Amino acid sequence: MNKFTISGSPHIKSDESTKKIMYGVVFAMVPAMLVSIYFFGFQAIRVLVLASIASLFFEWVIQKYLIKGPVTIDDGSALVTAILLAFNVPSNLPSWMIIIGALIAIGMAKMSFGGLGRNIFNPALVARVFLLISFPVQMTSWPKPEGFSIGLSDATTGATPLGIVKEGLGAGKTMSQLKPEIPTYIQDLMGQMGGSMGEVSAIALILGGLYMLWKKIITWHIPVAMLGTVVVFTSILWGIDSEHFADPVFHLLTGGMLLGAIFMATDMVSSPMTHGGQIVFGVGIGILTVLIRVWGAYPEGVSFAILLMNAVVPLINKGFKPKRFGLKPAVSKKS
Amino acid sequence: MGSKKESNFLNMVLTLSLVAIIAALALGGVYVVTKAPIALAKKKKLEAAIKKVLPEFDSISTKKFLPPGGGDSLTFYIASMKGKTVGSAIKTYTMKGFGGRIDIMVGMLNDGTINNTAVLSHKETPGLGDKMDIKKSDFSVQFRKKNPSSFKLKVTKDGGDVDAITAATISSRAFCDALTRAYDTFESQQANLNLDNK
Amino acid sequence: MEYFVIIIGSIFVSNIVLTQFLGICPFLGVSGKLSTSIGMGGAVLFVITIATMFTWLMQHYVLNPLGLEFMQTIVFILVIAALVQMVEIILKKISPSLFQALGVFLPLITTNCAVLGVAILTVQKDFNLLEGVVFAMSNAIGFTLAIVLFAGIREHLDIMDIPKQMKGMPIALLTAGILALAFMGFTGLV
Amino acid sequence: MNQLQNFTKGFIKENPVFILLLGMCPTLGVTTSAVNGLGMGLATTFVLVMSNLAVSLIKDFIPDKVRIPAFIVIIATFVTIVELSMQAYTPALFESLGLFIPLIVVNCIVLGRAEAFASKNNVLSSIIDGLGMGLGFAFALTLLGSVREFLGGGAIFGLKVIPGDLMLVFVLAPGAFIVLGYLIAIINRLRKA
Repeated sequence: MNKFTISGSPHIKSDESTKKIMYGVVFAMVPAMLVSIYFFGFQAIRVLVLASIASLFFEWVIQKYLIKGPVTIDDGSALVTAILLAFNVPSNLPSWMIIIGALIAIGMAKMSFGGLGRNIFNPALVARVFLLISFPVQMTSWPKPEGFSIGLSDATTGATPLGIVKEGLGAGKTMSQLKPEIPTYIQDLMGQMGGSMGEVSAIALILGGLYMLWKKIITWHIPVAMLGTVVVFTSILWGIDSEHFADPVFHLLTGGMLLGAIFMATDMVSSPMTHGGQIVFGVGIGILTVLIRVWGAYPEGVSFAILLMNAVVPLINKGFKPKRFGLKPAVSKKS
Repeated sequence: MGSKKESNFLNMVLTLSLVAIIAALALGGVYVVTKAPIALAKKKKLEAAIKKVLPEFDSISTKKFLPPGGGDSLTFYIASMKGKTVGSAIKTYTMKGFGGRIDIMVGMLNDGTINNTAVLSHKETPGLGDKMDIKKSDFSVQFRKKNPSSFKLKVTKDGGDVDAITAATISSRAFCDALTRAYDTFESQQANLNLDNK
Repeated sequence: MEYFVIIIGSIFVSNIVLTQFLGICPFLGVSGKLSTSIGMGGAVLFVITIATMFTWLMQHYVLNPLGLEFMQTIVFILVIAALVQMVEIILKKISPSLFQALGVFLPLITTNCAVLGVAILTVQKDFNLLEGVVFAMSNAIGFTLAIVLFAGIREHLDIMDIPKQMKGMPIALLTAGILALAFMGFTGLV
Repeated sequence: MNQLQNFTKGFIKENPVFILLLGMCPTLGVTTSAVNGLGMGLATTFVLVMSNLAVSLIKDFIPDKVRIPAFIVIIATFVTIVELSMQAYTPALFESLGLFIPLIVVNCIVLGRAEAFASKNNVLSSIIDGLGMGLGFAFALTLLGSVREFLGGGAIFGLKVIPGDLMLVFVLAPGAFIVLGYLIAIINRLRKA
């Protein structure tokens, strides 16, 4: 084993820098957290707390008793996964399902691969897709954001804007007929729309993204490539037929688009190493997202698209590896 | 014995032919033996589906009609009791299922009222779309004794009278589509069905 | 449009490996390295297309007219086995370079259930000859896509420190599972 | 090796699925329920035993060069016999196993045992080997089917243990890979202990 000379991304040199980055991400998620608590009330706190406790607990148990290695639950990575998981589910999801989600994210998607830095797929997204396919009813009953409430009783539920458009177009309606049913762009920006906890407010997410850019936790390449592709692709469709395709602004502001572009596609473990690779990665996510949103059976495609492109990352990294002088472009000179 | 046969050309051809002949004979034998039971099993399945969707009958005649909207022809099993028609079991289909084609047997009384339905084959998602099967949920019960002339074969979301399966609107729509195809064909072929309407 | 549905459907929506579970053995066995997986994909593409063509002709011009449909399995496997042999011999003569690239994979293909599976599915789905060939090629492309993606991931996993209980087959299966999860996003695309 | 060891090796020590990692397509494809897994396992067992028997009987008459084609014909014959019989007598199971019944013919276990064992051993040993391997395969498929059926629908062998659906993903394609992956990991660990 020459694991000391070759290792996958990210090339983290010390625990301290991991910690700094991870807690930076947590801090960047605070605005979105506050918005979700404001709109979904006590339920949002329940989901956030439960996801965090469960994720940290599973990480601790697995590191201590199954892998029998050092316990690193204080490096913040499990907390980031937990908050992202909470952001990706409806606020009224039953507690036991949140715990299952945490087990899948930490136990299956992260620890089975050996822990932080080795996972191929974004843990929170694996858990989200797992939950979506396992519990389709509960994962698609979105409580309406109605301002802070202390109650734990079921809030009224409604569809997400994407769901309304997909259903409506599927039933043969046109975009102008659907206009009154979907929220205005101002509401999208603030967060007054049905959806997963963390994805509702565009402003809060953008604030977090700007903070991470400023702190150099992320670079602009992936989000800009991804969002740019979505804008171009949907503009073309919208330009061809504005009655049967939603406009680009709608696509940008609704669903998990911004949450995915800013916080999940940029996850440095499961994204490409070079900037060139990151742009290819972002463009791929953008194209797949629009394909699934417009023609697929699921109204939202961001999480599927990111997972699919996660699988392509090893190939992208190969293609964009800085070539060493004199090395033939042969493919199989490993091990 | 003990040592293997040499691999010369004659040997190889002979052995292979012999093996092939024995295999063919064995297969032919098994085919003859199982032919009748296989036909019976298929007939039983079809009969069970027809029985499920229609009132009691003693004889059946089969006819095929093209649906007015185009597409493959539908098979009508027109059932009668003591010389009087009691209804038709229509083998209908839809291509609009989540997993593609769905085949459904619909029993229609002489006035077009749906007596009962039975899903013959589908590839819908387990736990969601497969709830159209009576074994999985009561979804299909709502169609019993409803006449499509007054009961709109559309899900409530599209302005119809059908309560869709939770989180499986596509499958529910497909189910309605298959039933509509059967009903439309039934209506358009009234003259050729020779039903005892009175 | 018809062909478009067949192509997208077989490559993405019901990917032969990740949703139909055909060709799992080479998918897990030959996906250790990127170069071999590409070679395997090419060989499968080649054989599946020819095999489907021949078995389709057998079915429609020999088995159906003679009422021998029940002999389908035995006839198809013999056609495939013979074809693989022939392809091997012909390739060796005509194109030694192609033979070098695909040769080692050819014997493995006889027992690749994707080949027999696609041949049978083509008959079951009532495709005409051209549709059948398009269907076969798309499935082979779907197979290649899955195995190449997977080989990339496995080369990457090789240099990772995987927990020892998960090393080898378990982590490969788990990765395939998550990949299958991601492919579910394509549901309903056509 | 005595016959008892010969019989039991297929269950644990050389289990075709968990240890030898053969026959993965039907293993993943049909195990949406315990009954399907068991049905597929038994069908494969029949083919294994019969083809092992036939191969060991005629092994001395077959020239080496046409060995494999002859084996394939023999196996395909028994597969077709299973196909026809299931269609006649267990039509429901035949339908739910679908494509994977004819595909027994390309199951590496069957040809593998014919080539590696039956063509070198006497009739009795070959039958016992086929039986042991087949039942080991059936055991693995039933176990996998039970786990998936339970996690996915809260039932075992069709009997509801927990009301309602559990995690649907386990009866779908991804669940097959995930459950088998973890089962093999657990078995690897148990073997080392």
